[in-house]
Amino acid sequence: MFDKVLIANRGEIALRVLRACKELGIATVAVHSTADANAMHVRLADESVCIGPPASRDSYLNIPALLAACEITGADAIHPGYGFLSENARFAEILESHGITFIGPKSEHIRIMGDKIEAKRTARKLGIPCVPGSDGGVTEDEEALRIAKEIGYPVIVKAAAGGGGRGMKVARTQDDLIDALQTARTEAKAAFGDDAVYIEKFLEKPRHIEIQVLGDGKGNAIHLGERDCSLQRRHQKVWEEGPSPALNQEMRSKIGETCAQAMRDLGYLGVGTIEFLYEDGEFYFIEMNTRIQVEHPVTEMITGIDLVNEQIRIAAGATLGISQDDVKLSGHAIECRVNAENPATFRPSPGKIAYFHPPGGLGVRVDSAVYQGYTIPPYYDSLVGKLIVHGRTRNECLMRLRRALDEFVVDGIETTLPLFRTLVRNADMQNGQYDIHWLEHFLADGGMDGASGT
Amino acid sequence: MFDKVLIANRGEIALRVLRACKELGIATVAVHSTADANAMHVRLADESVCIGPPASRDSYLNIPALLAACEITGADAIHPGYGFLSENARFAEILESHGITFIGPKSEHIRIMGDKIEAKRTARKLGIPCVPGSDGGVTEDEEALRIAKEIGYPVIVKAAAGGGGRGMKVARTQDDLIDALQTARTEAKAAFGDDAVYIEKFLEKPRHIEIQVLGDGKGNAIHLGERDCSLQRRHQKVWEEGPSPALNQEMRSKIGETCAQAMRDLGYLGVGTIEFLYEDGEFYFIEMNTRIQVEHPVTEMITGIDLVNEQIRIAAGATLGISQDDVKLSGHAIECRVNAENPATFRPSPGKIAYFHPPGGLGVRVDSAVYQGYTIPPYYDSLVGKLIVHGRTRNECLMRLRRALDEFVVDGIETTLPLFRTLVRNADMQNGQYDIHWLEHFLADGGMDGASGT
Amino acid sequence: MPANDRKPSSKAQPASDAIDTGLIADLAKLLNKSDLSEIEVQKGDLRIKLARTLMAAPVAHAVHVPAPVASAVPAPSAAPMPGPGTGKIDASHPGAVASPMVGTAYRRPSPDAKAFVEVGSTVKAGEKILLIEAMKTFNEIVAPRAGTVTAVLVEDGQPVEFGEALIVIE
Amino acid sequence: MPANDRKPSSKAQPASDAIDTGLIADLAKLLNKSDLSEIEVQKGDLRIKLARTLMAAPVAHAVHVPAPVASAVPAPSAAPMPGPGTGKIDASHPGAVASPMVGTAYRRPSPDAKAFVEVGSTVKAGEKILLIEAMKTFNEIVAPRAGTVTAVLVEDGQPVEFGEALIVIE
Repeated sequence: MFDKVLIANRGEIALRVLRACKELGIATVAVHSTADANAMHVRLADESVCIGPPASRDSYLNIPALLAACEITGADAIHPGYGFLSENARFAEILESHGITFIGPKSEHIRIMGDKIEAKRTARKLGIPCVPGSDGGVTEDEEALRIAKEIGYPVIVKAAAGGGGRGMKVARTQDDLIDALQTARTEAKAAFGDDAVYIEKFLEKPRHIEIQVLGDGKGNAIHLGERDCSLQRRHQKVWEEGPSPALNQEMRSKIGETCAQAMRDLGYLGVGTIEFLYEDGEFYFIEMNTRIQVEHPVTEMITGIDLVNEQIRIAAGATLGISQDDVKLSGHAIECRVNAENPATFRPSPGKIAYFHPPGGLGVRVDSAVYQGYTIPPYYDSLVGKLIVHGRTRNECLMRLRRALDEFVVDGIETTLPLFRTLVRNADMQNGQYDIHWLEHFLADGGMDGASGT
Repeated sequence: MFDKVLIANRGEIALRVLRACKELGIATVAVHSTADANAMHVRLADESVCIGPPASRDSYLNIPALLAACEITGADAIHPGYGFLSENARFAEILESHGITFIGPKSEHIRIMGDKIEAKRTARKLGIPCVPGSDGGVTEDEEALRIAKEIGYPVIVKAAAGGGGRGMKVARTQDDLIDALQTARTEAKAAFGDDAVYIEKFLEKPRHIEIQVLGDGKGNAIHLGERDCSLQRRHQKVWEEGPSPALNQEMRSKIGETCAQAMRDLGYLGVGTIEFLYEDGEFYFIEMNTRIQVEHPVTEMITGIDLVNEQIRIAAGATLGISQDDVKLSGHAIECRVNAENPATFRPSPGKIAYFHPPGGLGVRVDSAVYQGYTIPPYYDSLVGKLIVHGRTRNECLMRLRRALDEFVVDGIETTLPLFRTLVRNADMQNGQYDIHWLEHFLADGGMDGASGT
Repeated sequence: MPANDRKPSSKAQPASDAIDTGLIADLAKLLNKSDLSEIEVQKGDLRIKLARTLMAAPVAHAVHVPAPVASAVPAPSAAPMPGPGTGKIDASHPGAVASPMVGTAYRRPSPDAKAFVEVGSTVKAGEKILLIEAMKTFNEIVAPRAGTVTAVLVEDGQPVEFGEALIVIE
Repeated sequence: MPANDRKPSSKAQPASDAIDTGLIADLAKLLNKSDLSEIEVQKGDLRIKLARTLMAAPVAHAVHVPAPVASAVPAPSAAPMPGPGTGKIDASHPGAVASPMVGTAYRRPSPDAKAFVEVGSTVKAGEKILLIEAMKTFNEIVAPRAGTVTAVLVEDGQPVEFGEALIVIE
């Protein structure tokens, strides 16, 4: 096991990692920018080192400074948290060459999954379901019609050279498709000077469902069920829950086992998340995140497994001690990302927290690095904390979430707490009937108009 | 189900009940003394009624005021919490005669278990193990020797008319016993004018182990494992944990099933706790508490069952929905009672809380009704809050407790947090090697000398 | 200040010569725990004065204490408790008669009778002014002193809390 | 207390003749620990009054932010980070040269060489004053302006943080 871990991150995830280290009896080094000198994890760490000015590129992304901090403190491993350097393959390699353990996957796996095309190719090779379509450009209408028939309508025609929505057409029938091909080719030619197009299945109201995996790099790997992160705004997850209201046990086991087997074949090491779009009973690979995720507590609450603890132990060379049969999903969990933002306009609201009172009691967990008197700096993300609630059933979880949200007090800044108080009382949310577009529509329809953040 | 529950209590248990009601969708009425107008549960309740001045006898123990509060608010049930009127059989009867449901057992069971002699007689009849001894006065040495041989040494000889330790002698051998009988008889004669004595098994280093039971009053009852509450000071529990470090699965099932069967035979309704002294593999009944207990969260954390929720549902007439096979103990939980007291002298320290920052993260639960700026009144108990920590193993639980205690900040008053920070680092506690005398000895030996409460 | 009396007289000699910081510490604790702004103690030639400026901070905190968000926990449509502080006059008013119990207030002995008192009525000490019903029992509330009724703060049949102001007699 | 030493035999009249600074210190401690704004003590011809202006609450709160309890989280026996604020001079000093990086500071080009600068040295802008090693690389730290070295705040081989004061040039 490591003697001393340097935490190359900030905010709630730095505190999360610090807690895991303390519980493993590992000494901790907090590194921080000048803006974070008063952060809670800095105060709680055994040692702290200021590594640079507020700008992330000069501090939290500053690899030489992190290495120097390891050197002067004698840390033998770095936990990168999420964001920052957590999916930087070069950083993992540099650490390796300096004899410092990167608490994360092998650098080759970070690199593969960081490249969209390579990731998809690898996923397909490993038997992970991807969006079906033509494997390359389609020139003949006949071929297009055959492919569309194979994958089923609706399909989307995209310019092979395209991007930004130009040269993209949705076709719901054969007749549509003939038109769409022509229009797309014309637009593609005009926009990119190349009329090659390809065809893919079009998903109208997909959900975002992701599978949590855990492997030891020695061929052992398991899945820990899914998280449903369909509630998004501008591709940012807002509310995550598990199990998904849309899956049954059979579907869960099937996609889970597919992912676990893929990780066994890959020899994957550490925690990872395989993200899918899901529609009409089918999964479509989006990408794989090769790090701990913001929403990992949802999985911890329903499996009872401490993911950061496992991540550290495996990085230190331990063999996976949990078999697939040991993983029992119990009850339901929901996570709300409470941000320092206006709950209607989402305008950031950094500043000093005048009063902070988190909710408590049975089934309530708060992962937050703020405290009363703390000032949220304007340089980084706006996450105030995560409220995670567990119940024996989804309904109990929703009722508990409601009472916990009503107890939560954050004064001095605006937060998105009012958004969640509204969502937990919404019939669609209560019924689990939402897709990745639901929140944007809800907000566009004035769902939060006039709400204030206090 | 009830429409509106009046919570006839204060402090953290009032908040605990309020949370359970909110999660069940039941409206709440908080009643309070003038000293508790600013209490958290008063602020969070749907309605509140001031029922009297600070003195408990005029407010929280004032039955006419509670009935009047039910009348004017239309509450159809009262939850008594613990302490106050929770084990008052007459109160339960009065409520019944007013058509208000008492959320607790049938009044006859409260009455039986509230009478020491009747409780023991009932326990014995139900097959619950009691301290073995002569069933009445012993006059012949020969009979005394026979009984002592039967129950095993050491035994204690007590004056039948006695009390306060006078006329009590411990005998470890046959020879001891002859002497002890003579001395005890002489002392008893001198002290009480009656030389009748009786003999009981003497426990030298017992643990306090209690079994949580739950019945629906219709003959269904289960047990939810045990809590070890051996860490006590002046008969007040300080640290409670479950499962007990002293029991194995076989012993747990055996005593648990004995208790569950007894509750089935009794037709017991609601939550209850059967308390035992435990030594050398044997259990000895002390008493039964016919209410929710302070340390109930320990059981909730290892079973995943919300005891207050079940208590309310059963009081409303529901049938027990959990079978004994559904009860699976998972991991380990420890509760620390954080009091507003000096951690070395235990002198109460009421007053204003200048800063309050509870710990968070995985496996950490805080049940507390205080908040920053709240003033702990001097009229009631000194409980600031309960820190309950869960881990997959006892060791993980201890490590997590350590880090949670280190995060916990309460300023402005003295608290017993430093006591727990010391205990969690103590080898005996870590090894689970403590009996009901351990803490008193630890303190007498200067274990906390010089500690301050901040 | 009785605080000084705690010193046994046999020790009075040294105590009066030295400045007893323990006593001051006790007084300071007392002051901090209380709402006082000043404590002054004088005994013989010894005089101790403690003061503090009460800041607005505690008041500000009162705003921030955990409370249900208005939109999140809808108040019951017909909250039976007006509660102290919602009316303009509360029990701290010098002429206020506070309710000695929880119950339902009645202003007249029977539905058709006229009210015991109205604003402007002159009352003698001990005169009936209200009834409070609790558990089917009517409890007489009498004037604690003679005077004129300047305000009646309860409606007929209104639920009242312990300590709630009922009537003002001045 | 020299004042007392002059009268070793006279125990009868100490407090009134001497100004008991220990007492004042105790009172000051008391005042700081409490919410008090003023303490006044009078004994015979001795009168002590302590006062302070209570600042806005947030200042007081700064003391209370979550931090590990000293006894609970033992500081590493040889904490490599002195950290800003532990020395008397920090980077806010107008003449301070702050470290531009994390690393290990060296005062001389090689173990046997003499130091680049000492207190009292006169330096030109751009003149080498220190080396900071990070990742086996020695980075030259040069004087940002001309002046006289009035303090050297780092030892040879001492780890330094970003922004930590290294040397003062005035």
